Amino acid sequence: MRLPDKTCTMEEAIFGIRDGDTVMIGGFGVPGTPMTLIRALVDHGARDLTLIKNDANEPGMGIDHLLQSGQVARLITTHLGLNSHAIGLMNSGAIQVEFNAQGILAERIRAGGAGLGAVLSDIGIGTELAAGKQVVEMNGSPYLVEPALRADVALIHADRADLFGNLAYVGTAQNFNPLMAMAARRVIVEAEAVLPLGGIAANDVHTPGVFVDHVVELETLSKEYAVVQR
Amino acid sequence: MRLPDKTCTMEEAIFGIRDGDTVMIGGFGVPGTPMTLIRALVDHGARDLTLIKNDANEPGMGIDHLLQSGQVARLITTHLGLNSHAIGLMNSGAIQVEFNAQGILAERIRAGGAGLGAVLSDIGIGTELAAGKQVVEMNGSPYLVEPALRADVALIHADRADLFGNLAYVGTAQNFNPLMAMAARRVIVEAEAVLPLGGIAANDVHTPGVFVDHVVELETLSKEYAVVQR
Amino acid sequence: MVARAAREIAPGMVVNLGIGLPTQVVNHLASDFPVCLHTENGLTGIGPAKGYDTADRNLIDAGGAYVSTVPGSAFFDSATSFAIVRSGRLDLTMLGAFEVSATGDLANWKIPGKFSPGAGGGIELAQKARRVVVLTSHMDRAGNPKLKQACALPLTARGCVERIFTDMAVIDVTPRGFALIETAEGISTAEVVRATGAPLILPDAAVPTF
Amino acid sequence: MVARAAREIAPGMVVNLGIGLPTQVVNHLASDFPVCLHTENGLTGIGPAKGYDTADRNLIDAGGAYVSTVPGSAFFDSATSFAIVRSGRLDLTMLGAFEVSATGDLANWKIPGKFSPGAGGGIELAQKARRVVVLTSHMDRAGNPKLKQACALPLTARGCVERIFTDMAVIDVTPRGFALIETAEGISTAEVVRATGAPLILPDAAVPTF
Repeated sequence: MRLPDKTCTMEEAIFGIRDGDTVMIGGFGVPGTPMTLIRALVDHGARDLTLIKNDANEPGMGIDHLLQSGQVARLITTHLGLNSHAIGLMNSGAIQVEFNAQGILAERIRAGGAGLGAVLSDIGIGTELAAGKQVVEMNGSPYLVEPALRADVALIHADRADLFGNLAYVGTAQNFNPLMAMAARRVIVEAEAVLPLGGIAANDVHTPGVFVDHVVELETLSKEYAVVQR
Repeated sequence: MRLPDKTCTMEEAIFGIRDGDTVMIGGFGVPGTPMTLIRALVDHGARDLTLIKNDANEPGMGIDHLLQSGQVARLITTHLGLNSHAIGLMNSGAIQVEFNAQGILAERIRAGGAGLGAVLSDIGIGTELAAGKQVVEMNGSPYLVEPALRADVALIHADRADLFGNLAYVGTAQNFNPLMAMAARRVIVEAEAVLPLGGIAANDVHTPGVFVDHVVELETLSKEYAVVQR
Repeated sequence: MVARAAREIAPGMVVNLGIGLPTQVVNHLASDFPVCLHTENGLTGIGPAKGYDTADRNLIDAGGAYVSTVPGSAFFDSATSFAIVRSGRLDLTMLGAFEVSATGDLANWKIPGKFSPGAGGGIELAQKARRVVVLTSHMDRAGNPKLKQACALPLTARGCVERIFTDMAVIDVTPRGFALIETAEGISTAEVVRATGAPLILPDAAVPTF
Repeated sequence: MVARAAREIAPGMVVNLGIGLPTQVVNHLASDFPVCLHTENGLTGIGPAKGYDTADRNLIDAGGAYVSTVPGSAFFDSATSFAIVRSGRLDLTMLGAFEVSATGDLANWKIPGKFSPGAGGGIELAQKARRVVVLTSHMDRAGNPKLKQACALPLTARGCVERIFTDMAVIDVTPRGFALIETAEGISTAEVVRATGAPLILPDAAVPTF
């Protein structure tokens, strides 16, 4: 037995994203944001997208390109504080925004990736974040039902991938990537390096390749990946 | 800032386990089973324990010592197939056994470690495993409420620990250890090697040390850790 | 029958082979066949079995057998392992059976009063793998059919089984019940019909053998 | 006040310092002080801040500032990061505030119609850290008290705040309401009472200063 090869070109990877798709995009700030896959999705042009991403990056960077190009109908996120452009689109009604507590967004995505229906949590009970949510009593205490999130596509940034799609991340670039890499029907990875099978030791794999469908090696790292001077 | 040192002796680590405690114990078969901590718990003598463990090991090995010594009142598990002694105790009513689907046991423990109330799952719907479980309707479909599990103490086996309690596992010895290491009020680790701070690279840590309370270095590996010839 | 079942594995699949007969399927895969074998105790990329003399004490499959890795193997915890199963990343699982019903119900974990060691990971494999096939003897030790109109034993999962490989035949579970696909060399259709505890849909043409 | 707040950190604690004023607390900890700093984007063991010239592009805190590691740091994903918070492994968090009520309610994430960028990780920090303290100016820019009988703004979490550090005072939230613990050097008790929007329980003895 040998493990299958999942490497492909950027065009093959991004092909097949459709208008109306739900797209998970890794990253917390710059680290872990798949800047190149995002640019490819802009070039691809799919519209009416629902994005699931921790934050909206900053104006002129990351998913802001998708907001600028008008491809986004809806954004499920935790915080837009660094992107005034995104807040403007939200306030004008040009995009619909759903805010989640950050760890609850993480758990909803993970639940999708784990084939669960939902998690029950007490986070936000007694605040406006609980408004409209289904409540379940368990042992006499109320819990909010936080439904699992799945996506049609996940765009993932990894430090290293092997041919099978085993992934390793570095630093705080991990964040939502390992969770989203479990939770989409099709998982597309951009990796700073693609290694032969065995190039990532079995004990050091962060995301097992079984979750991954396509691996694209980054030839260059654009300026967007670099340290941001504010 | 420096990270605190959590190393201690076996006696200090095991001290304070009480009659009636719920104790999670890592391992799937031999790999990852904290054989030395289990022996220390036998010597300690706490009784009326509820154990949470994937399996009951084999007769004369691992948690079978705690069953033999009569310290166990209740066992939450997935499979006892390799321990006829445990099955005998169950059938005679000497211990109470609760079976869980294996991945659901994993998720219930993880939910405890993640501070959630429960997960909703469709596993076992339409079978006798669903009997007596709370059902929640979500988007017109029924889900079983699988309540989070937490414990007073978790006994964990790691390949390596650093002084702060960051852990790394090898091979299939990972199994339930990383989950249980999140889900107990007091987490006790036996490690085959204890390294200085920084001895496990930050990107290679499987269990962050914040979850861990006590680290004990194993001086020798008893015969129970070795390859089992059947 | 094990060799025949091995042909069920298509290139590129992620496969979990249950304890017992299914484990032997691996012996019928070529060394360069592109497949990812999963074991629920936390490994993708199972390599050949190991003897006691060369075994790694930390490297077993879910049945407790000593195994090896291949280039590109990955280890993970039990939550991740079943996330693979429940989220639909398992293309195929091969399981043993006590009983299979004509609607694809599977009973393979409990015989009340006799055998109840717990279901382990079997429930999730049966319920969530994209394709569930069963490898089993056609009849139990007492000579009773294992393929029945309805299961008498507690179910592992409902309506999950798509195909059954036995020592006598390959049988599909269809919307109209069991359908005979192939017979073992030397076994007649009539013998399979007699050994099956529910009606069997027969093909119009001759039945292929394996 | 930041230096005073830093004394709130006991040896061995796991601490999350919120964005803004709390981040500065780290500058008042000795280099050998035993503490574990957590940031919710996936790091335990935050080291000193980094300038742009020496920064690692993959190493930021939750506020987007470039940071470093210490020996024993660990990286993890966002689910694990909030598992630490929600399961009670965070001994202390220091947060900013728009308003704090006399019952410990905290509002720090939304001003309807004006400011609503989302709560990020703030809800879980406020609701689940074992001890929540607030660092804030005593009054807002318009000169209105931030410490009030009840919050007017949407809440981050109810009854979570135990202690408040301001430029004027250290105030505890007690079952009977706000209690003055210390005043800043040069600030009188009367001034604190006037600047606080709810009754203030005064100590019987002289009020210590910081």
